Amino acid sequence: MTRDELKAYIESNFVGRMTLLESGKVEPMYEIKADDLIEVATKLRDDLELKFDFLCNMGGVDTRERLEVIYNIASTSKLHRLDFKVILGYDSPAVESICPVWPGANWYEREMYELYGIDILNHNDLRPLLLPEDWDQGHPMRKDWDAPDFVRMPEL
Amino acid sequence: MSEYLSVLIFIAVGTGIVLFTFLIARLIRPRNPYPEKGVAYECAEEPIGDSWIKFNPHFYIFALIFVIFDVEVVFLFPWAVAFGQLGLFALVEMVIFILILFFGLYYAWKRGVLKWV
Amino acid sequence: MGLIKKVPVYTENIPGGALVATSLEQVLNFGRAKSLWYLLFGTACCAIELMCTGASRYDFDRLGMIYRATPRQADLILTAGTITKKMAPRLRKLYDQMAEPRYVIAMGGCTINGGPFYYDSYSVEKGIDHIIPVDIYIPGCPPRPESLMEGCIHLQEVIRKQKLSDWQEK
Amino acid sequence: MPLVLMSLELIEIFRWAYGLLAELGLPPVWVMLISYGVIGVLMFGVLALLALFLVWWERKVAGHVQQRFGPMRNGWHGWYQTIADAIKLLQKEDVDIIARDKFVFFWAPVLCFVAAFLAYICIPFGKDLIVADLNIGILYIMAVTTFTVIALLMAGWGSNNKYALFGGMRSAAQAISYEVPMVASILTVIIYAGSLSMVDIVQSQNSFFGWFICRMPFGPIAFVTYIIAATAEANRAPFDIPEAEQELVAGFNIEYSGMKFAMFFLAEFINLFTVSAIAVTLFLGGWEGPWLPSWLWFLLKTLGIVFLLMMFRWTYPRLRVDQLMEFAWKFLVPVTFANLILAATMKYLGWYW
Amino acid sequence: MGLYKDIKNLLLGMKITGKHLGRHAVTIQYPEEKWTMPERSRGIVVLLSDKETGELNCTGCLLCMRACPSAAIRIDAPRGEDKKRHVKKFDINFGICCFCGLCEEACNFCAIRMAPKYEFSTENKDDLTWDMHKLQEMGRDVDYVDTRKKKIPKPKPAIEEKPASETKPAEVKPDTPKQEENND
Amino acid sequence: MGKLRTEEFQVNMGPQHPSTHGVCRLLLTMDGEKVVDVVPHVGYLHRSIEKICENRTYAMCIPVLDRFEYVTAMSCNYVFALAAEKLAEMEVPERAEYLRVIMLELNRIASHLIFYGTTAMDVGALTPFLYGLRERELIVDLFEMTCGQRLTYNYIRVGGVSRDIPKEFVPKCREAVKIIGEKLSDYEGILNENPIWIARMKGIGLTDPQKAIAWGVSGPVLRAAGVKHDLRKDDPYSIYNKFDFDVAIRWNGDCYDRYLVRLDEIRQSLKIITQALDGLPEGDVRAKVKAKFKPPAGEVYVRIENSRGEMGVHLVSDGSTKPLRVKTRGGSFNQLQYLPEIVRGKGYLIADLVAIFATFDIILPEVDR
Repeated sequence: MTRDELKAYIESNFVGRMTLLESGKVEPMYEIKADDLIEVATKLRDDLELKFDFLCNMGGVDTRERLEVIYNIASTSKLHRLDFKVILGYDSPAVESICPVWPGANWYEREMYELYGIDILNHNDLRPLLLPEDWDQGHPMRKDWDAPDFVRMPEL
Repeated sequence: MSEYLSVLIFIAVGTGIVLFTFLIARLIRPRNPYPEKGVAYECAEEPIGDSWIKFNPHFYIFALIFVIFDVEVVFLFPWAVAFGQLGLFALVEMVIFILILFFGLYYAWKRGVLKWV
Repeated sequence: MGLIKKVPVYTENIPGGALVATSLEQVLNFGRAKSLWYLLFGTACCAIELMCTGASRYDFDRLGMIYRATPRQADLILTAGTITKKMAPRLRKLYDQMAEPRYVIAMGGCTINGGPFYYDSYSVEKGIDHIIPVDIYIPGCPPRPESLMEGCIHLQEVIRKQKLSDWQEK
Repeated sequence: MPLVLMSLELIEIFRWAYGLLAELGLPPVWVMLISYGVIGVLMFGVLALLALFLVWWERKVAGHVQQRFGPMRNGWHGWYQTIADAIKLLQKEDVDIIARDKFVFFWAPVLCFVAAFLAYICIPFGKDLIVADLNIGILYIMAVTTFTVIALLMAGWGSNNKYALFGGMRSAAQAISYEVPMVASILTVIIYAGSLSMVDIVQSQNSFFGWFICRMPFGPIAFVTYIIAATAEANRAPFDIPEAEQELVAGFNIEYSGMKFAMFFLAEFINLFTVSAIAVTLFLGGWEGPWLPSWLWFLLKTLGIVFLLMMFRWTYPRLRVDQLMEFAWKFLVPVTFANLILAATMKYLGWYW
Repeated sequence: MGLYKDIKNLLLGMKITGKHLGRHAVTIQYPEEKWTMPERSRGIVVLLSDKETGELNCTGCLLCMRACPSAAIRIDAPRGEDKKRHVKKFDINFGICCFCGLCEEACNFCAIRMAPKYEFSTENKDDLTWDMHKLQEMGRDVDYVDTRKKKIPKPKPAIEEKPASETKPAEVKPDTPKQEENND
Repeated sequence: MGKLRTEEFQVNMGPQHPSTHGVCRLLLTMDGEKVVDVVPHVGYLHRSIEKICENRTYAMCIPVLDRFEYVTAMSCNYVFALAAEKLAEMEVPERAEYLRVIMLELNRIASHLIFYGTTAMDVGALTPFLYGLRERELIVDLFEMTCGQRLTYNYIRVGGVSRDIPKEFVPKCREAVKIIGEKLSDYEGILNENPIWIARMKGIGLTDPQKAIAWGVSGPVLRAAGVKHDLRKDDPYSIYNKFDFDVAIRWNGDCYDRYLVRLDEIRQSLKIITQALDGLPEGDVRAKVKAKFKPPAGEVYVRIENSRGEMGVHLVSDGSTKPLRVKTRGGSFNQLQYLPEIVRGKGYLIADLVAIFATFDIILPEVDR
C-alpha cells in the first residue's frame, strides 16, 4: 500500500484508536492509548491488508515534557511501514509488553525499562540488559539524569 | 635384554631433564601469587559451580569399545608377524575373528552408541 | 625462586661478575621482549585493527607476536577497544590471571581516556589506568596497524632496558 | 670434501665414542648405563632443537601460505625467534591455581613429555642409527605414545577448569578412537615385513618399488589411513579438537603457563615428528635412498611428511567432536580392517611385489 | 562417487593453499618499509605555520574547538587590546580525540590539519596532551595550500605553490563551500 | 541412549572468548558436550552512544555513530545522514548519491570479507581468515584514500559526502573490484565444497522464516531462510533502484546457506559498484548545509540494508541544533535475541553454537551501542 492508502485504511479501520500525529515526517506517526496497545498491535499484525509482521525498532523517548514509547513496524510481505507511539507521563510510566505480538520486542523492552525506567507490564524477564549488574544510579537516558562521575560535554 | 635397559634409562633421563628445566625456571621466574590470580580462568568470568563434574557417560562406552578392539589388535600383532609362516588356516581364522568383532561394532553402531552426544 | 634477583648482588664482588650479570640480563630481556604473546582480547573498533595487524598486510607474527586465547600463556594485553564499567572488573580479572611478567598496552583513545566517549557517557571507564597498570599508550581512534606495531616495538625497547634487580616489582 | 660429507654416517661417531668408552676398562653394565645416559641427553638436545625448528618452520609455513612472512625480525627470517620464545617461557611465572589436584597438575606435563620422548628409543634415524633396536619396536612405540593421552587427561582433570576438562576428555576419546585404525594400518605393513623391529621393517623395503606405499593396492590405502589417524593422534588440525581455540579457548593446557606449558608445546611438536618418522619408516623406506647419507634421507623424508601435516593444518576446517568419532569408527576402522584382510589375502596368494 | 568428490575437494583446498605458498607475501615490513600514507590520511592533528613568517596560522577563532565532537581541543585565546585574539593555549588531548577531521573542515585559516603521521606511542598518559608548540612543531613539514583570503601572495612563493596546488585540486574543491557556510 | 543422564552444568563463554566476536557472554547450560540452553548476556560494550548523540550537534553525531557499528561505519554515517536529510527535506546531489552507494557497497564487501574470515576461523580453518582480510585491505585503502581513515570514516555527511573522491580512486576501485571478483573463486574453492566444511555447516542452526520475522531477524540470516527481503529492493533508499542486481537468497536457513548468501552478496555488491562507477556523474558532492544545521521539529525512522540486516535510526528533532533522541537499531540486536530460540533444546554441541554464532555474524557494538 502506498502511504496515502495506508493512512486512509487506518483512518477507516481504527477509528478513534489510532490518532495521526503531525510529527511523523516521512511515514505516518500515530498515537495509541497505553491500555489499547496490545489489541491494536495484534490487529495491525493480523489484519490481512496490513500484515505488520516485523517490529523494526522500539524505544523510549524523553522529550523533557513527557515520556514516549515509539514503535516502528513494517511488513515484510506488503512492504509498507508505520510508526506509532504511546505517550506516558513522568510518574510511574508503564506500558504493556508487546512480546506476545512481536517476540522480538523482548530486549527492546528490557533496555527501555533500565534506561528510561518505563515499567513493562507482563514482561517475564526484566533483568538488566546493558547496564552493569550492580547499577544503582537510576535511569541514565532520562534527560535530567545525573551522577557524580558523569561528565557533561562542556559548552564551548 | 640390555636393549630394554635403555627404556628405563630414557625414562630417568627424560624425567630428570624436565624436572631440571622446571628447577631452572623456578630459580629465575618471578613469583607473585595472590588469591585472584589463582581463580580458574573461564573467559574472564567467575566460574559457576564445580568443574569436577559427572561427565557424559558416552565417553566410557567409547573406552569400552576401544578396549575390545585393542585386545583384538594385541592378538593381531603376533598373527601379522608370523603370517608368512602360517598359511591359509591363520588367514581364515583371523578373518572370522575380525568379522565377529565387526559384528559387535555393527551392533553398537545400530544401537546408536557411536554417537558422541 | 627469586634467586635471579640476587645475581647482581652476588656477582658484584667477583671480577667480571658485572659482565655476567649484564649479559644474563640481556639474554633474559631479549627473550621477554622478542616473544610477546598477546592475549586475544578485543572489545570494539580497535579489535578490527588488531585483526588487520595480525593479517597478511601487516603481519604481527613478524615481531614474534602471536595470540594466545588464555591469559595464562599471554604476556601482553592489548586492550583493543572501549572498556566499559561493566567490562572493567573482567579486564582486571584477566590481568590478574596473567602470569608474570605481564605488560599492558592501552590501544586507542577509549582505553587511554575514554576517547570520544569521555563526555556524556554514563557507562565508559575513563581510562584503563584506573584498573590496571599500563606500560604503553597508543593514541588513535583506532590506531593504524603501524601505530600499533610502533607501540609494540616501543614496548620491546622498554623491556630490553629493564634491570635484573627491579624485575619483580610490578 | 663434499663427497666425504655426503658419505658421512653419523653412526661412525657413535661407534668411535663407544670404543673409547669401552677401552676405559669400566664394567660393561657401567659402559652401557653411561652410553645410554649420554645418548638420552643428546637425544633430548636433538629433540629440543628439532621442536624449536619445527615451531619456527610451522610459523613460516603458515606465514607463506597466508601470503605473509611469519617471524622476520630475529635473525635471518627470524631463525632465533623460537629461542626467544623458549627463554621467555623459562622465565614465565607458574601460576598457582586454587583447588586443583596439585599432584596430577604437576606431573601431567612431565608425563606428556616423557611419553613423547620415549618413542625415540627405537626410531631409526639412519642406518644403524637407532638407540636400541627393540624386537617389538613398533608395538613399543604405539604403547608408549599412548601415554600422552593419559597426560592430557591428567592435565584436563587437574586444572580445575571446565574447558580443560572438555579438552582432556576429548583428547582421550579421540586418541583411543584413532589408535585402532592407526594400528590396523600398521599391521598391513607388518604382515609383509614379518617383524616388529623398526630396522627390519626398513630393511624389508630395499628399493623404491619395495616401499610399502608402492605395494599395490593396499599400500597407498594403508598410508592414507595412517596419515589421517596420525594427524589425529598428534592432535593436529583438522583433528585438533582437544585444544580447539575457537571452542575451548585453549583446551587442556588452558591453565598452564611458563615451563609447564612449554613441555606440552614441546611434546606436541615431538609427537608430530614421531608420527611422521613412523610414516617414513613404515611406508617410505626409512633411511633408504641413494647418494645422501642415510640420516639425511630419513630427515628429509620425515620433514616432507611434517610439511604435509602442516599444510593440512593451515588448509582445513576443524571437524566437530562427534563427526570426528564417527569418522574414526564408521569409516576408518572398517576401511583399515578391510584393507588388512585384503593385504593378508594377497600375501597368502602371493599376488604382490 | 561421494568419496571421490570429497577427496577431490580436499585436494582442491590443498591446491589453493599450496598455490599461495609459492607467491610473494603482500606484507609491508613495517619498521623497515613503510606504507605511503595517502595525503588525506587522518593520522594526527597538527597546527600549521605560515610558510614565510613561521608563525601559527591560528587566529584563535575557536571554530575547531566548537566543531570537535569529543571536546579534545582546548583553546585559550583572549582578545588583546587590538581587539584581535591571541592564542595563548592550544591543547589537544589525543586520549580523547577521535580523529574525525571535523576541526580541519571547520577551520577557515589553514591553521589546523590532519597530517599523515602515526608514530606517537608514549609511556606516560600526560604526554598525549600536546600543547601549541608541539603541535606546531609537528606541522612544520606538512605541505599545504594556503587558501587564506587575507594574504596577498607574493610573487616568489607563488611559483613554488603551483605544483602543490595541482596535486590536490580534489581536496580544495569541497572545502570551498564549507568555508562559505562557516562564514554565515 | 536417552536413559544415561548426567549433571547439567553451566559454562561461561565470553566475555573474552575467541569466537564471541567481541564481548558477548553466552552462559551455556551443558549436558556433557551438548548445549542445553544458552543465555546471552550483553552490555559489556554499552557505550551510551545514544546519550552522547543527544548532546552533540548533527555534524558531531556522525563521528560518534561511526563507532556504533564499526565494521560498516559507512552505513552508520549514511543512515544518520539520511534521517537528518529526511527531517530537513533536503536534496542531495546526484554525484554524492553515487559515491554513497559505492562506499556503502564497498563497506558491505569489507564486512562480508570479515565475516568470511571469522567464520572460517571459528570453524577452524585459519588461512581463509587471512585471505579475507587481505582483500579487505584493498577496500580499506580506497577508504583511506578518500576520507583518511581506515575504520571510522566520518565520510557520509548530512547533505552529501565530505569530500570528492581523489582522481586515482576510480581506477583503483575498478582494480579492487576485479581482484576481489577473482579471489572469490579461491574463497569458494577452499571452503564451499570441502566435506569438512559441509559437515560442519549443513543442517546446523536451522532458522524458521516465520519465527525469524517475528523475532525481527533481518538481512542475510533472513534471506538464507528463504525470505526475499532486501531493503535495497523493497524499500529503496538512495539510488538503489537505478541499479540492476539480484537479491541473494537461499532456502534452507542453515549455517551453510547463510554463508553462501553472504558470498553471493559480495558478487552482487561488486556488480552494483561497477555500475555505479560507470554511471558516476560529475557535479557537486554536497548540498549546501548551514553551519548551524537545524532540522524542523519532527521525527523520522529510516532504515537501510546493512550487511547484518536492517539498520535504522529513529531521529527525533525538537528544532534545535541537537537531536532530541537518536534511537539506533542494528541487525545483530535482534539476531542475538533470536539465537537462544534456535539453540535451545536442539542438542547442538559447542562447536555448532560457535558456527551458528559466527554465521549470524553478530557483532557486539550493534547490540550494546
